[in-house]
Amino acid sequence: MASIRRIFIANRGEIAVRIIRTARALGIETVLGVSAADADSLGAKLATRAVVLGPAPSKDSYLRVGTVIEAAKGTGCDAVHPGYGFLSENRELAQACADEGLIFIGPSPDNLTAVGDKLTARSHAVAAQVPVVPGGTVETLDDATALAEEVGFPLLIKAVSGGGGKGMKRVDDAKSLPAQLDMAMAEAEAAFGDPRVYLERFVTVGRHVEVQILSDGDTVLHAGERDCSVQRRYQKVVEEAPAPNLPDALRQGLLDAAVRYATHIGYRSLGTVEFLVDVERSEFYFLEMNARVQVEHPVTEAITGLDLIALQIAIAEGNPLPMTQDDIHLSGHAVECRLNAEDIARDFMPSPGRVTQAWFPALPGLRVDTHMQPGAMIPPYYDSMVAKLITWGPSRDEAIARMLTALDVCVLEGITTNAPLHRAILSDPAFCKGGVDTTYLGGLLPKLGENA
Amino acid sequence: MASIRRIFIANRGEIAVRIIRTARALGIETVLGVSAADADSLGAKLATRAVVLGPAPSKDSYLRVGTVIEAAKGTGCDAVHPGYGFLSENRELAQACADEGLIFIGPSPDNLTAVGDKLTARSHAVAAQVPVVPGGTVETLDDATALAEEVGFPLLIKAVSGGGGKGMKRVDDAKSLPAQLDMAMAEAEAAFGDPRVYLERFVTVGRHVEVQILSDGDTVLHAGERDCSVQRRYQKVVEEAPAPNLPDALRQGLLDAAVRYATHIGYRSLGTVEFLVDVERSEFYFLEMNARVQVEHPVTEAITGLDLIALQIAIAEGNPLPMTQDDIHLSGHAVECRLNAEDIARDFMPSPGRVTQAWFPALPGLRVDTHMQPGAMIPPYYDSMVAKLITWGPSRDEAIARMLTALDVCVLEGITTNAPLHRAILSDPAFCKGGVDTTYLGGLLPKLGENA
Amino acid sequence: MADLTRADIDEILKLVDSSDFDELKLEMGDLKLELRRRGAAPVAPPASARAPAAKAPEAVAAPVVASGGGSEIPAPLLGTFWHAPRPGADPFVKPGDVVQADTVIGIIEVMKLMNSVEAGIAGTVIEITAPNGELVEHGQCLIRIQPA
Amino acid sequence: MADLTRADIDEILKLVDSSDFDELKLEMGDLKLELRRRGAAPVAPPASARAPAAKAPEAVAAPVVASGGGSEIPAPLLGTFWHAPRPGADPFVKPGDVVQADTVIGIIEVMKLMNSVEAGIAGTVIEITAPNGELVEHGQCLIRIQPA
Repeated sequence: MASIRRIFIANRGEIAVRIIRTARALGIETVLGVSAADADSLGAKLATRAVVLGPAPSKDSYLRVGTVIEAAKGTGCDAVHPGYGFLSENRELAQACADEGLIFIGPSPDNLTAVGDKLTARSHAVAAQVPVVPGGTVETLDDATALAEEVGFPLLIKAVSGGGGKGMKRVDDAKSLPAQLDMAMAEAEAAFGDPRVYLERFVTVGRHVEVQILSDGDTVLHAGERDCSVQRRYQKVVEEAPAPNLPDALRQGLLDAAVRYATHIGYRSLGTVEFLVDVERSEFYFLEMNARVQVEHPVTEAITGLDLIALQIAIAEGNPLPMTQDDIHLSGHAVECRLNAEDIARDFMPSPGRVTQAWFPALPGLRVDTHMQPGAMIPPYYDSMVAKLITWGPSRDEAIARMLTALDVCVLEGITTNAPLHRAILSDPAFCKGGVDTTYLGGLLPKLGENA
Repeated sequence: MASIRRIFIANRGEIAVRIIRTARALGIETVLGVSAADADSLGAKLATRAVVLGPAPSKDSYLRVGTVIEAAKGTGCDAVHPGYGFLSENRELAQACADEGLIFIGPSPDNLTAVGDKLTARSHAVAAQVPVVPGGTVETLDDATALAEEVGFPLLIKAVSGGGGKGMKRVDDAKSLPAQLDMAMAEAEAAFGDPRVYLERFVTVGRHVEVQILSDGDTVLHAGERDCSVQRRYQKVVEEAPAPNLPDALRQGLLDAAVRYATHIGYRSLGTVEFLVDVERSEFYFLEMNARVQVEHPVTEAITGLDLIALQIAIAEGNPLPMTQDDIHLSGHAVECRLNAEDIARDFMPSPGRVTQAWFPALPGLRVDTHMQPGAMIPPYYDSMVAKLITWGPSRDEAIARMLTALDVCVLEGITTNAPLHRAILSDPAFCKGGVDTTYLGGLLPKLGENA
Repeated sequence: MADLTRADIDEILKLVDSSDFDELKLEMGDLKLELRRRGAAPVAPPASARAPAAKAPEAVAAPVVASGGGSEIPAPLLGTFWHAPRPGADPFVKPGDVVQADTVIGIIEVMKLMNSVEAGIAGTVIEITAPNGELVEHGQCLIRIQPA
Repeated sequence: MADLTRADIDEILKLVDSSDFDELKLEMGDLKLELRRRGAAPVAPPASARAPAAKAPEAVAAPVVASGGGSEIPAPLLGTFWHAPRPGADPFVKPGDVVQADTVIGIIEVMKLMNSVEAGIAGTVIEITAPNGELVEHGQCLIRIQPA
C-alpha cells in the first residue's frame, strides 16, 4: 500500500483539469506535462507545477513515453495518471512506470496486453463465455470471401490495431469486398503499422451500451451501464446513464458479462466493457474493453455519487475497494453532451481559436467539465472537445430538460461550437423517446440541414 | 397578466449575474445598469445590453431612482429587478415604476411602506399577533430611562430608519444610557436623516432565524427557514437551511408567524421575515421583514429545488403561484459561505484588486454564485462579497464536508479572501454540533488569532 | 515627415504613461508606433458593452486621441439627449459652429428634469454624434469638437 | 531619416522596461521594432509555470532581447541536463568560452539516451543557466551566449 503524494498527469484539456480537481480534494500535488502549445492552458495554471514536454505536435510531446517518465521522475512524482487517449492504454508506459518505481494509475501491463489487441480481447471474451459478433481475422481475399459467406452481409472490416472507429469499412455485398479489403489493409498498415484486419457481421440496428467496471484485482464491481449510441462517424456525441428502454434481462446480462470478462482477465483498475446490443434479436456482443477512464465517466458519477478518479487512485495505491456491489445505488438519470469546437454548418470543420467568454453557471443538476476560461486558446493540434455538459435529473425527461436549459444559459464565445447539434438532438422526439441506435445521428443530420 | 420580455437590472455583482442566469433560462432579455467602475464586469458582459448609469460612487449611479427609470425606459425594458441592497426596498423606485408603466419585480409601494420603517413593521407584528421584543420608541432621555426600567438591561438602541445592523448600540447598564443615546441619535440623523431611535431588550443568547415567504397576493406560502446566526458585526457570514437543532414546535411557530405577518400586510412577492430566537426561553421575536430577495436565498433553493428568482418574476407578471404549501418539499441540508475580499489577518480590511485566477469546478452538491473570472476587477467602491459558495448534502454533516472540500479545491487568486475564516468555522466543533447563536463568531475570532 | 527624435519618443512614453490609456497606436507618414499597457484587458468587450469609463474633457483634449479626430464630449449623466431646447426649435449647435467652453451644446432629460450640457472646451464642432431624443449613457460621446 | 542608433534602442528599452507597458511596436521607414515583455500573457502565470514557448536560436540571436543580455539557448527537448560528458569530466563549456554554432554545450538525457545539444549560434558564453544533473523543460534556457 503506497500513499501517492504527487501525480504526474500525462494529458491535457478537460481531463487534466478533472484529475487536478480530485487531486486537490485529496490533498495530492500534481505536475502537468504540457506541450508548448498548452503552456498557458487552465490545467497548467491549476497544477502545482507544469513542465513543457516538447513542441505542439502530440508525437513530440504527449506521445513520448521516455519524456513522460523523465519528467515524472525529474519533478519528484510518485505516480502517473495518463487520462484518456494519448498514452492511456500504452503498455510501454505502464511497463516503464513499473520499471522506474512509479505507480501507473491504470491497469497492469498484462491487462493492457489482454485488451489492447482486438483479436486477443475477442479470444478472452470467447473464453469468458461473453458473446462476440460472428467474424474473424483474414489475411487474404480468399480467407475473406470464405468468412464473409459464413458471417453474411453487410459486414465490417476493422484494423486489428485500430480503435475509436478509425480504419473501419462497411461492406454491403460480395462484389465490393476485394476493393474494400485492399483499402482497409493499406490504411491499417499506414495508420497503425499493422496491416492485419478482421471481418465481422454488421449489426444494422445496434445500440452502443457499455458497462463501467471497478476492480481492485480481487473484487470486480460494476457501476451500471452507459448508452453511447448517439455517434457521428463512430465518435460519441451524447451519452447517458442508465441506458433507456433496455429490457431488464438484457441489462442484467450485459452487467454480468462485463464483470465476467474483467474477472476472467484479472483486471485491476477502472475499465469499461463495450457491447453492441442487437435490438432486433435481443442479444448483445462484446466489442472491446477500454482500460482507462472514459470521456463519459461523469454520467456514471452523476447516478452513483461515486468519484471514479478518486477510486482509480485508491486502487492504484493498493487499497481494496471500499464498497460491495450492494453499496452502489443508481439514482435518477444523467446525460452528457460533448461540446466541440466545430462548425456543424460546414461539415463539422474544427474551429480552433481564442475564447472570448466562457460562463458555465451552477444550474441545478448541471456539471461542466472544461478547460475553457475567457482568453483560453484552442490550439489546432488536438481534438476539438472544449467542454462536457452533464445534467442529472430524477427522471430522464428532467435530465434532458435541464440540458436544454444549460445549452440556453451557458456562454462560450469566440469560437463556433456544435451546441446547435445538441439542441437538435435533445429536442428530437426520437431521442426523447429513448433507445436510439447507432444509425440515429446519421439520419438526423440531413434533417438539420433542411431546417437550417 | 403581463409577460415580461426585457428586464432592467438595477444592481451589480453576483446578484446581477444570478438574475441574468434565470432570465436567460426563461428567454427574457436583460439590460444591466452599471456604474463606470463596473462597465467591464461579468454582468455587463452577460447581459443582452449594459448601460452606464453614472460614475463609480453608488449615490451617483446605483442609487439614482430617476436615472434607473430613464435608463429602463430608454432601453425598452418592461420591468425592473432591483436585486438586494441599493434601491431594492426603495418605495420611490417602486412607485416610479408604477407611474411609468414598468413592472417592479418586488412588492407594491404599500408593502414597502408597511415594512420599511422599523416601528411601522413592529406595529404590524403586534397586530398580526406575532411576538416582538419588549421595547419601544424614545424621543428624550426621560422616555429612554423609563422604558429601560421596563425592558431591563442589556438593551439595544436602534435607528428607526436603520437596517443591516447599522447604527445599533448595546447598552449594558443605566449609567451608560445617556451617552449612548446621544450618540445613537446623532448617528441616526447623520446616516439616515432621521434621528428617531428605539430601545429593545437585548436577547443575550439568540439565534437569527428567518422564514422565506412566497406570495402572489392571494396565497401566502413559506419555503422553510434559514439560520443566519453566524454573524460578524451584524453581517451574516455563514447561512444554512434548515435551522439545525430547532425544536419542532418552535420551528412550526416561526413558520406560522411569518405567514401570518405576510398575510396581515397583504404582501405580494418574495420576502423574508426575520426572527430572533431566544434559545433559553424557547421563544421567538419578530425582527423585521425584508421585502426583496436575500443574499442567502440559494440555501432555500438547494433544499426545495425552487428557482426563487423565476417565481419572483412570475408573481410580478401577475401569475398565481403554481403550487400549494404541500408541494414544497424540503430535502437535505444546505450551507452558504460568503466569500469576501477581505483580510481576516488585518482586521477584515477590504482587499480590492484584480483577480488573476478564478476557478469554481462543478463539485458534487456545490453551487457557486459569483461575478468573478480571471481578470475581473474588484472595485473599492462597493461591498466586498466576491462569491457565494453553497453546498447541499443529504445531511448537514455532508453539506459541511462538501463545503470544506470546495474551499480546498476552488481557486481565487490575486486578492485576499476570508476563506480561512470559513475553514475555521466549518471545522469548529461548536458550529458542527449545530445551533450556535449570534455571539458565536465574535467568540471564535480571538481563538483564530491565537492559532495563526 | 517622420523626423521623430529620441526625445520625442521619450515625451510620448511619459505622456501615455501618465494617461488613462491602455493602448497607443501612432502612425505618422511611414512611422508607426504601437504600445499596449501591461495587463490591458485580454478579452474583447461584447458588442453590447460600450466603451468603458468616461474621459474627462481635459484628458480627452490631449493630443493623443484613439481615433476619429477631434475631442469627444461625453455625456455627464444618463438620460435622453435633446439637440434643441424644444421640439421644432433650432439645435443648440451644428457642425462648423465655433463654441466656447461654456457654450450649451444640448440638454439631457432625466425624469422631466432638463440638464444643460456645456462643451467644456473651445473649438469647432465636427459632428453631432448622439441622435436627438434618444438615450445616452453616462460617458457616451455626444459631439466631437476640433479644439481651437 | 530613421537614424536611430543601437544606443537609442538601448535607451528606449530601459525606458519601456521601467514603464508599465507590455508591448511596443515601432516602425520607422525600414526600421521595425517589436517588443513584448516576457510573460505578457493576459493572466499572470502561476509561479510554477515557466516562460512559455521555446525561441528558435536564430530568433534569439536578434539584437533586441527582453532582459539579461545575450541570447538564451533553449533546451530542444525535456530531460536531465548534463554539463559534462561524464561525472568528473570537464564541462563542455564554461563562461568566457568562445563557441561556434556547432559546438556541443551539454547533454540532455532521456531514458538513458544521451542527446548532445549544440550552441546554435557563435559567440561567447556568458552564463550556464541550467544546473547540472537537473530536469530541464522543453524550451527552458540552458546557457546564455553573447553573439559574436
